[in-house]
Amino acid sequence: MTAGLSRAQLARRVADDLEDGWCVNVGIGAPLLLPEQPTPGKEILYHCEHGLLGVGPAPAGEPDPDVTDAGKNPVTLLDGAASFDSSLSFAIARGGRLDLCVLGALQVGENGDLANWLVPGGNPGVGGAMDLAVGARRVWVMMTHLDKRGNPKLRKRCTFPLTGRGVVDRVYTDLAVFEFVDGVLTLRECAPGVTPEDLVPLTEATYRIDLQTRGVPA
Amino acid sequence: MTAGLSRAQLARRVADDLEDGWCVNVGIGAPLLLPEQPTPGKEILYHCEHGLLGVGPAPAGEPDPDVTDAGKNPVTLLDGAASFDSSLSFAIARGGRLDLCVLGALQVGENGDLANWLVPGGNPGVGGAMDLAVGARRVWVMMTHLDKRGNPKLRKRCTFPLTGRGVVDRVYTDLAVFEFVDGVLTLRECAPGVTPEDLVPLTEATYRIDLQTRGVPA
Amino acid sequence: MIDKIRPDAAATVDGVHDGAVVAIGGFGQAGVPVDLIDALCERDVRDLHVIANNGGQGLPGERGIGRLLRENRVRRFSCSFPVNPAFFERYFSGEVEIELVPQGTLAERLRAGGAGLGGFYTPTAAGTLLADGGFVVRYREHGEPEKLLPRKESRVIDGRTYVFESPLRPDFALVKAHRADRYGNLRFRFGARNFNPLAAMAARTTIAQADHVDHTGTLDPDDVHLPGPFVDHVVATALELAR
Amino acid sequence: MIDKIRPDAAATVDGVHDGAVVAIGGFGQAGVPVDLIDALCERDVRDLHVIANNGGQGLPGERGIGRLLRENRVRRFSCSFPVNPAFFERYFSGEVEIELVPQGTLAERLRAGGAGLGGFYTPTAAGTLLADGGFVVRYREHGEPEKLLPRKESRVIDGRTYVFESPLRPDFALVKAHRADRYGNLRFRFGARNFNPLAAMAARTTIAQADHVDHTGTLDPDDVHLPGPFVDHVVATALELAR
Repeated sequence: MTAGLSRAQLARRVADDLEDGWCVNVGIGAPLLLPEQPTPGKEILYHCEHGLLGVGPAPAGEPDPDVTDAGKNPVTLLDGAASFDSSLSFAIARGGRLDLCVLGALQVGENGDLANWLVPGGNPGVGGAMDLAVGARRVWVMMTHLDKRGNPKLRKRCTFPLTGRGVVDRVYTDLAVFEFVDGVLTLRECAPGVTPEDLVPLTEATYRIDLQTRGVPA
Repeated sequence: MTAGLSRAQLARRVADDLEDGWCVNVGIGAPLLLPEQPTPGKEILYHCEHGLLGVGPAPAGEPDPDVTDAGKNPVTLLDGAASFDSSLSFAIARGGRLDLCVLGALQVGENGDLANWLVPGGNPGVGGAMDLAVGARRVWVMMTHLDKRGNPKLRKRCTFPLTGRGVVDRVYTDLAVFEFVDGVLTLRECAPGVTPEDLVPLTEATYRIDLQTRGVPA
Repeated sequence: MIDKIRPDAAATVDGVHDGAVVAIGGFGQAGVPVDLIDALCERDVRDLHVIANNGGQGLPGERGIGRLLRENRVRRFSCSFPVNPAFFERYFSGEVEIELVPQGTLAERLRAGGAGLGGFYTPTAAGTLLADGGFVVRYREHGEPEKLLPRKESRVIDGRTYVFESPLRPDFALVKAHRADRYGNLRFRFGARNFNPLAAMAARTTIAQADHVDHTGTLDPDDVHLPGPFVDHVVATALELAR
Repeated sequence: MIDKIRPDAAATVDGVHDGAVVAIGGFGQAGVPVDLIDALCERDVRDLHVIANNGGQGLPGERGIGRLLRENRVRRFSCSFPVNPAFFERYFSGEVEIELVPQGTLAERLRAGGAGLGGFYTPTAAGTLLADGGFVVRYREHGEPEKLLPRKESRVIDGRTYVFESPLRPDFALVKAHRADRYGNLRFRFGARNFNPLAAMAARTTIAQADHVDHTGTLDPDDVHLPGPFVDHVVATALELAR
């Protein structure tokens, strides 16, 4: 099966669901593509964990070494931007002032558990993911549907060390959109060219199907 | 006995013992007279608990309502001044970055206990005294030797509710200077016209006498 | 588009209900959101649990906390320095309950609430009436103690005694800033900062009055003292409206 | 007279001893005190316990934390994101011990140390390997685990599980500021602020390098991001010296 969204298309798809005025943290990996997406008619304040708010796309000209995203890539500061130290930055997160955080994931459990910081035996590095996962009002995951070896990342239970328990609200993959509805993992949408049947062998987690019709932006 | 220092003379006496470069919190009451004292050759950074550092004497002209000391009196901001919120202000105090705080007192025990926030049955109000008492590197008390009813304020044990236990390092009264030397209350100096014998009936606390000769400034 | 600027103080305090927990910034006269407090009084809100450092003595026209107390809108007052006859009268007659908190602990409890922490240990007040318990929280009508502060949990860490303190999460914060922009970014002036950023962080809904409200421009990112996500509504103070 | 400005970086790090606990500011390339770290390496200091968010990958010339790791000056590394081959190599071969701390917890532990608190409860990491214990703190030479993280104390507060975290009190902090004055008042620039003020607050002795050091004037009080009492020594970075 070759259908499915590219990374940029996935970012576009997630950006489409953001709401005007939201304060949104973007974690390392694919979520860092979000500030690159235009959101006409909606003003989004992007938050970077180390202490920046109001972050925009990569600069057209000379990058400023003091203005980077959480992945250390050069970005820009937009209207309304603010800078602060890392303790205030995580106060914003744990204190419930983030409307959303978008994180990458290694695995998501059908119980909403998130694993995104350690492949057993691999190189450890947790960053701010655990703070964001427990603090933000909503946690959306943006990930490939399968891992590099072709294993499903949506699992009955995560087998990798957890980032947070029962924290995930939605999962956007290259193949589909899932949402936890009253705690139950629910398939909401398939990517263009993908059918619910296609997902069955690619998804270990149990889920309900309750599709919402909405156009995927071009 | 009519000898003894006025409030201004007492402030002068305390100011004389400050060391160049010290960061000094001044509590409400008599300690607020300290920033009025010139300290030639010594630069003192006065800290006010609500969030100011580098406070100087009352302004000659129009007062600025946003620049007050802990007693809400108008002051000025000197070179090197900084403003910050109250949590950072008390981080300076509890974090050990105050070289000294100077507090008023109702009673001081011979064990170094300090009582300065409540006369039993009276109006309560603790302010920042408890934080300052436990946090500053040194705690000096500035008080009258006797209370309004003529009772000694230097006691065997405080009878009023405590501000902090064993926190006092020195006591400057209108009649004498005491210091805790290896935990033992020690008379260091008598005010002009006061003899050690004069102090005996005016002091309930037990103390050693180990006078240091130093001139009291005019 | 993000625009937190509201036309008048009344529009900002509209949601504050009877019985709400309200944190209010200010120290002495500096940084007290007097216009917001006036608006609250005009809405006739009652039974408030007010969290504020001072009793509000000395403000011109006895505005500020003093007005809330005088008009009997406060059932519980969390503070460090409630010095104001309007308070003491009501405290000793049992009309108002007090939670007396050392100033640094009050600041830190608000910050802990704002930072989503579950509590912290502070050396402040260890071995005193405010930690060992017994302080009179509420009197009966006739001046006998009705409710005493219970003993607080304490713990010895590295040989020193610390007291456990819990976070404060007020329903609302009323704060005063010097400058604000439409994102709710705030900047304070000198000693008027004090508890304002902390109250704003702690509250579920934060209402700010500012001397200067920039409707089009924004603050420089490095000049922001408190970022917009902690602020829900901004109104210009009478000062600016008058110009 | 207060004057914390020192002539060169070497003069500021003179007191840092072998085995010291050193907190270092910076996130990625932003706000890393590279000149101070170079001065430390030139003093040949060893066996450091370094507290810093990142592993220091990507700095030009592999300066910063990467240099300390590469030159084997670190025995223990407290961090959230140690991504750097120079670190992982030494971690898996048992040369360096890790204390892996979620980023927000690391920030808060430094702040708690600086604020004189005894510890705090955070919801972060509850129910994970970093709180329940078992994470490998140190390997043996041959790649078997030698030391595991013990289970952390936790507590249910209002129905939610929180983990107890203790304050960090490093011997020294190395920080990078944008502007500094002779009082040690610091101002940072955009994302270069990050852990710098927190490291400075926490340490017993704080050493700052600044791009712009004002020898005569001072910062405006409201422009100070970190007040001077938290800073002991200030030196101009090579940037300024070069001009």
